[in-house]
Amino acid sequence: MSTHATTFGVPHRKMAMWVFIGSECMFFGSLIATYLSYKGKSVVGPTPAEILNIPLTSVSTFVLLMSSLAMVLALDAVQRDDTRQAKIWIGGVIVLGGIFLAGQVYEFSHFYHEGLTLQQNLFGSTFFVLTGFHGAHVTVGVIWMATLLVMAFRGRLGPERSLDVEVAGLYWHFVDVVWIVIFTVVYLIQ
Amino acid sequence: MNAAPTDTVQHESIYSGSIASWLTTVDHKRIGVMYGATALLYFIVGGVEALIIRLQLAAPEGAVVGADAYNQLFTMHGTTMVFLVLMPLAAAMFNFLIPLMVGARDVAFPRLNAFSFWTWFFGAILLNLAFFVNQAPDAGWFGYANLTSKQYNPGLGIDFWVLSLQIMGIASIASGVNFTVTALNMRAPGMSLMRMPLFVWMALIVQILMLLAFPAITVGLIFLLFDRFFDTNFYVAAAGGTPVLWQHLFWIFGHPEVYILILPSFGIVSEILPTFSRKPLFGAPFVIFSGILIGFLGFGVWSHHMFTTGLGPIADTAFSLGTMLIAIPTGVKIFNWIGTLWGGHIVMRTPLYFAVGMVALFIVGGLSGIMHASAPIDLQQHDSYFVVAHLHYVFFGGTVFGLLAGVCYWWPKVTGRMLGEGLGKLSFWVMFLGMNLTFFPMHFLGLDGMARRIYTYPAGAGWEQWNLMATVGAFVLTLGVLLFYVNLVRSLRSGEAATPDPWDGATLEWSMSSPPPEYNFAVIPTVNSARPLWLHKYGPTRDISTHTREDGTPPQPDHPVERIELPSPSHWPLVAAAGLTLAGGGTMVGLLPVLAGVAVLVVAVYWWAFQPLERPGNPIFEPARGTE
Amino acid sequence: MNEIAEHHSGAHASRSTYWLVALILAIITLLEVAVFYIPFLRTVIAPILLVLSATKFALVAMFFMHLRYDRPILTAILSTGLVVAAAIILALMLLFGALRLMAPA
Amino acid sequence: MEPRSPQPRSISSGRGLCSAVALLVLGGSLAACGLADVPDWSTIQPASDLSRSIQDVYKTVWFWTAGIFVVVELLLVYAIIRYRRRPGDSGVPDQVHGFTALEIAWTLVPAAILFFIAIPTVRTIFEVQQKPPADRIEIAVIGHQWWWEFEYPDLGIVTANELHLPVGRTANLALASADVIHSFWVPRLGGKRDLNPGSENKLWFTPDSVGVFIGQCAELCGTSHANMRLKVFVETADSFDAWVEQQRRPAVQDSVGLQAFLSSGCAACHAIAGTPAQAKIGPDLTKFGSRSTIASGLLANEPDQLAAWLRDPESIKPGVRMPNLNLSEERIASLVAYLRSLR
Ligand code: HEA
Ligand code: HEA
Ligand code: HEC
Ligand code: CUA
Ligand SMILES: [Cu+2]
Repeated sequence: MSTHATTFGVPHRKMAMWVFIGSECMFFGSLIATYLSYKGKSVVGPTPAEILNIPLTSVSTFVLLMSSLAMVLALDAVQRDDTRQAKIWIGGVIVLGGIFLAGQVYEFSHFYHEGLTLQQNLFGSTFFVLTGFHGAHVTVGVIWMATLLVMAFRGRLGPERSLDVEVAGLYWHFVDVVWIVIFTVVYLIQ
Repeated sequence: MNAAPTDTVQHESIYSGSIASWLTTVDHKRIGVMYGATALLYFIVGGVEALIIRLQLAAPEGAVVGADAYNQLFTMHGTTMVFLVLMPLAAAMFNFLIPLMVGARDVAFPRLNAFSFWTWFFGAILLNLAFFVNQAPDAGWFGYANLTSKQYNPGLGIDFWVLSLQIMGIASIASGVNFTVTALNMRAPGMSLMRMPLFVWMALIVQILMLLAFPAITVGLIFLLFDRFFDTNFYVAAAGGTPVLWQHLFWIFGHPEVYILILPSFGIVSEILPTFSRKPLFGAPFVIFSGILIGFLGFGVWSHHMFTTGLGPIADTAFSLGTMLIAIPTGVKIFNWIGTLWGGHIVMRTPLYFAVGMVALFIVGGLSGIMHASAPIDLQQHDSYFVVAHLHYVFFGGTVFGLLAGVCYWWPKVTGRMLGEGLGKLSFWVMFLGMNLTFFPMHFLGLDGMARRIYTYPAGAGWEQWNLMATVGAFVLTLGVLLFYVNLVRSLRSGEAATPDPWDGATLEWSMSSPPPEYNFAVIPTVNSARPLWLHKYGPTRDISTHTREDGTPPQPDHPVERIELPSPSHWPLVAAAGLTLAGGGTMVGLLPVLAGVAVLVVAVYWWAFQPLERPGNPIFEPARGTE
Repeated sequence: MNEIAEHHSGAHASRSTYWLVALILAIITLLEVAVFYIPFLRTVIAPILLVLSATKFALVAMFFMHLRYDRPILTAILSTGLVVAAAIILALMLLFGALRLMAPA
Repeated sequence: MEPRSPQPRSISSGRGLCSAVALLVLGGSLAACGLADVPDWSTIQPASDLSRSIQDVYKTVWFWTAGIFVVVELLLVYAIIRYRRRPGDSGVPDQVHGFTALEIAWTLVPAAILFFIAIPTVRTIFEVQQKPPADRIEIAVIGHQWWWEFEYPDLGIVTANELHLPVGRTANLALASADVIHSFWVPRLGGKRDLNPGSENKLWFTPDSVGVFIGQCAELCGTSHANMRLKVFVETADSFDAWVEQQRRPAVQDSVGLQAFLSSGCAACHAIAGTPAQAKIGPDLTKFGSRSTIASGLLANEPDQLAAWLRDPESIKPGVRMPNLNLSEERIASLVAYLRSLR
């Protein structure tokens, strides 16, 4: 229906994604609020300062930022009907998103071996649930991108489909933006 | 009413068709009807639960049910009434009316709409399944941690509660997105925001509140699930956490939720009073902005449910004052409604009775709310029957009366039949009497120190007569509800046929046949007034001498004037909802059903995503051929 | 707002802008990490980092998510969510941090 | 902040207030029969400075809201009756759209009223949560599913379900929970305050009349939440001192009874000072014989009722954490005798 006339001149699906993002702000907001409210209240270690790996996370933060660049370039390519470039950049998003996720898997298992589990203390509970739900969002994003990539290879991702890519992109950027916040309040401000 | 078309075209009923056509429908009107019908059924369920509660409390040392059963009853009663009756009944009206009122052929995402309905529907069933394994949730409708922890509540009851709320929450978010976009982005040409009907305005605010409030409870429920399933520490005091966190997360949701429940009624009343007073809503922009303000302030007052928690004087002060502020915009609404009636020529029909009853009763609940808002007073009133009185005045007196007013008002539009006037008014008076008889004595019970959620009380505390009165009242109230239902059934069987515009309405839904054709609008109207139909019927000043008929939105032609293509039915929303519920509910059983549910969900979502909205064989309406 | 606009894929930034924004984002990230490691900034680290990350947030939203070039309604929608979420975070932190400070004596 | 006045004030105001509400809506006769006899639990017959402060605010707010109620409902009813369409009238009324001056008025007037409600509210919030006066007794209250533990740390007394307080002296309660959230509420002595696991809450008040006051746990805490009651005995200084004296005197131990107690498994949960029984799961029974009720107010402390309790606690208090130990009748008899001798 989004090809029909709309009141604000914004396609329904795009507006819907923005509305959904508005709602997601509260979802992550509640998670972050809990993390911060419980900060320093664990009765046993490990504490964030003991365990968080800033260099590693800085790299994955950088990777996720660059995936956002790949995302806009992919959209740009689709709008210009440049399928080759579209494939490259969508592929890029998937690869970068994958690296981020791999970093998270590494981080989680490392923490696990250091004795920080979901059950260990409040820090573990709040940290894993917050970053875990973010990771789940990234995973959904990667699957979504993979779907777009398959469509691209089947030649079904022309400019007429650019809205599909744009909406997926909004989602992807939002997930990136959430990480910007998490990186700051969880990792850097200890 | 001279301009209203008198001949009703008999379309093939939009409701006829096989069961399969209902399961796969994406028509917002049919989905609305399904929401409404299910909600009215659950009203009986929640009502019967209440009646058992009242029987148990009729006399001291009641022996109708035991302690555990009683705790289950009020928990299910509260949860049912809030999530299975009031929210879906409002959703029914959003579904049916928003597209009609803004001049659209459907909602923005018809299949997502079906998905919302089925997700809610299955979530509601999941909740009630708990009765069948004899482990209904029993920690109250706001399920305070840590009574809900595995340690203190090892059974499945809380799991049913958490999972079904989580699932219904997804439905609410999905429909919140859908209707926000519909109301914002699908308005007919010329319908600026300030020309948007009041009901749609309040509905829009409700959607935004849902979108912002539900995530908080979602997160709270996730923590609870993790605590129960994975032994995390979110609400565990021994680990440094606190159960008070749940109270915050719940009420950050819970307080906006009560405005989610009242604003639809505010919208309905704001439509009905002008129609029956035959003059525009007094101070419409103020009514709109006060609605926005109520919604916005509603996010800043949650801790007024926690004055006894021990947050300290500064927090108590902030939340007391914030709560009191809400009286101002609410008062603005009440006064504008009275202003609307003032100087009108009030037509005394059933919808007006319910609407005025809503205003009268809501004031009582609002004022007792103001008493709660004063933290010191609330130290006495909290968790006493005074609160039970408050909440039923705003829920029953406010929300239910408002929604029933809406049911009476739009019933002819939905069904094509009129309700019985005599029976309607009788049911109103019986309900009005029963309602006050049931809930007013609860104020005294609260003042006399009766705590809520107690299944038994000793003789000699001076509570006997008030409790007995409340129980008698509950049966009077039931009689009233029963009469209301009888009226509905009689109307369906043998009601007088409704004209397109039985009440001389002002908004677009009255411009088309009753019930509306599948495609709603034969021509998408152009709107240049907040009251397009009145403008058309009576001219801008409504002064018969200067009557200029041709302005405004004329009634819809009987047949499409252009080719209208509607979305095809699809069973994927239903399948996706089933998969989601299986995956969620399955967590109580084991990994296998969860994986199966996820698989079904994923398959359904992909089919759905790649299935075009309009496929060969979809409903198509051609000009000048009609639909017979 | 009353006029019906056709699907508006709109003008948006050129590719060079995207690269430039990405570069700025990378530099800010670098700065953030640097701030983290510079000892004498310890006391003011929180406000600095918050400003930096807000800048990043805004850049992504404005350029990558095209808010700068799109209809204001979309910015309004995002802002509503952000403002309420930020207020809730702040309030909860106050309530929890204050649980000890403001508790009745 | 002014100190709260300890003088008792007229009780009739509360009754009058409540009758007035009733009069308004239900008529005088109902009110009369409803309020005839509610001495023990009433929130509006204050017996402490705390409940008086609360009631003062309540009175203010009540009068404002009652006034608003009357005015607004009258306007509404008047409009409905006055402006209903008369038979044969098919005209249309003036199409009035609004009137900004009115809008401003009915924004400002409620705001002004709220101001008058807010002032006493805020004052009282701070007043009732300020530091308690120095002359006070400290009491630790611990909520259990479903009974109350009271400890007087300075006096070395531990008891259950029945609290003794001297009149005119401030009782400073430290509230904590052993399991789930409970809420301490003795309506005539003041508002409620939750007992949260993991953090301590405070509540203080100064009883100003001698009497027995009944309370009830006010937060849903599981199966027998309804059965979690308590009693407060506010006594003259002399009789309170006598009670303290009596509590601190060790009970004479009847060794046969003690043996029955120890061998029945009771010591797994209960403590009796001066004996090997030292468990803290159930109520401290050291001075059980001096209590007037059993199991947080459900039974009178009489031999037959105590026997019934020991025979099957679950039948008396659903969900109770004390098991049915399948005691023989002789065993019960000797336990009853022994427990009642603990005074
Ligand atoms: C439809 C739902 C609904 C609505 C609209 C409201 C509206 C209000 N509520 Fe209510 N509330 C509930 C549903 C609702 N509530 C429920 C379900 C609970 C219990 C939950 C539970 O514990 O189970 C509850 C509990 C509750 C509490 C906690 C009590 C406790 O547990 O201790 C408080 C405390 O402040 C409160 C306050 C208010 C206030 C101030 C309003 C205001 O919005 C009311 C404003 C309206 C008016 C004031 C009347 C009209 C105004 C005028 C005529 C103008 C002039 C008026 C003045 C100047 C005062 N409510
Ligand atoms: C929308 C909200 C809503 C509605 C409409 C109602 C309606 C009613 N409620 Fe309830 N109630 C709540 C929301 C609501 N309630 C909530 C949120 C709680 C708090 C729960 C908690 O503490 O967790 C609560 C708690 C609550 C209590 C307190 C329990 C306690 O604390 O111990 C009581 C006690 O009397 C009660 C009574 C009633 C009664 C008599 C009705 C009546 O209005 C019901 C009227 C009857 C019907 C609608 C039935 C109609 C039936 C038929 C037509 C069929 C007839 C058939 C047969 C008789 C077989 N409710
Ligand atoms: C498993 C633990 C347990 C055992 C064993 C146990 N009790 Fe109890 N008892 C409790 C608890 C818990 C309560 C509080 C019940 C309540 O009021 O909810 C209680 C209450 C009582 C009371 C009432 C106390 C009061 O002040 O109201 C008496 C008397 C009592 N127990 C006696 C006994 C005797 C005698 C035995 C042994 C034959 C016994 N109990 C064995 C746990 C136990
Ligand atoms: Cu303890 Cu309720
Ligand atoms: Cu509230």
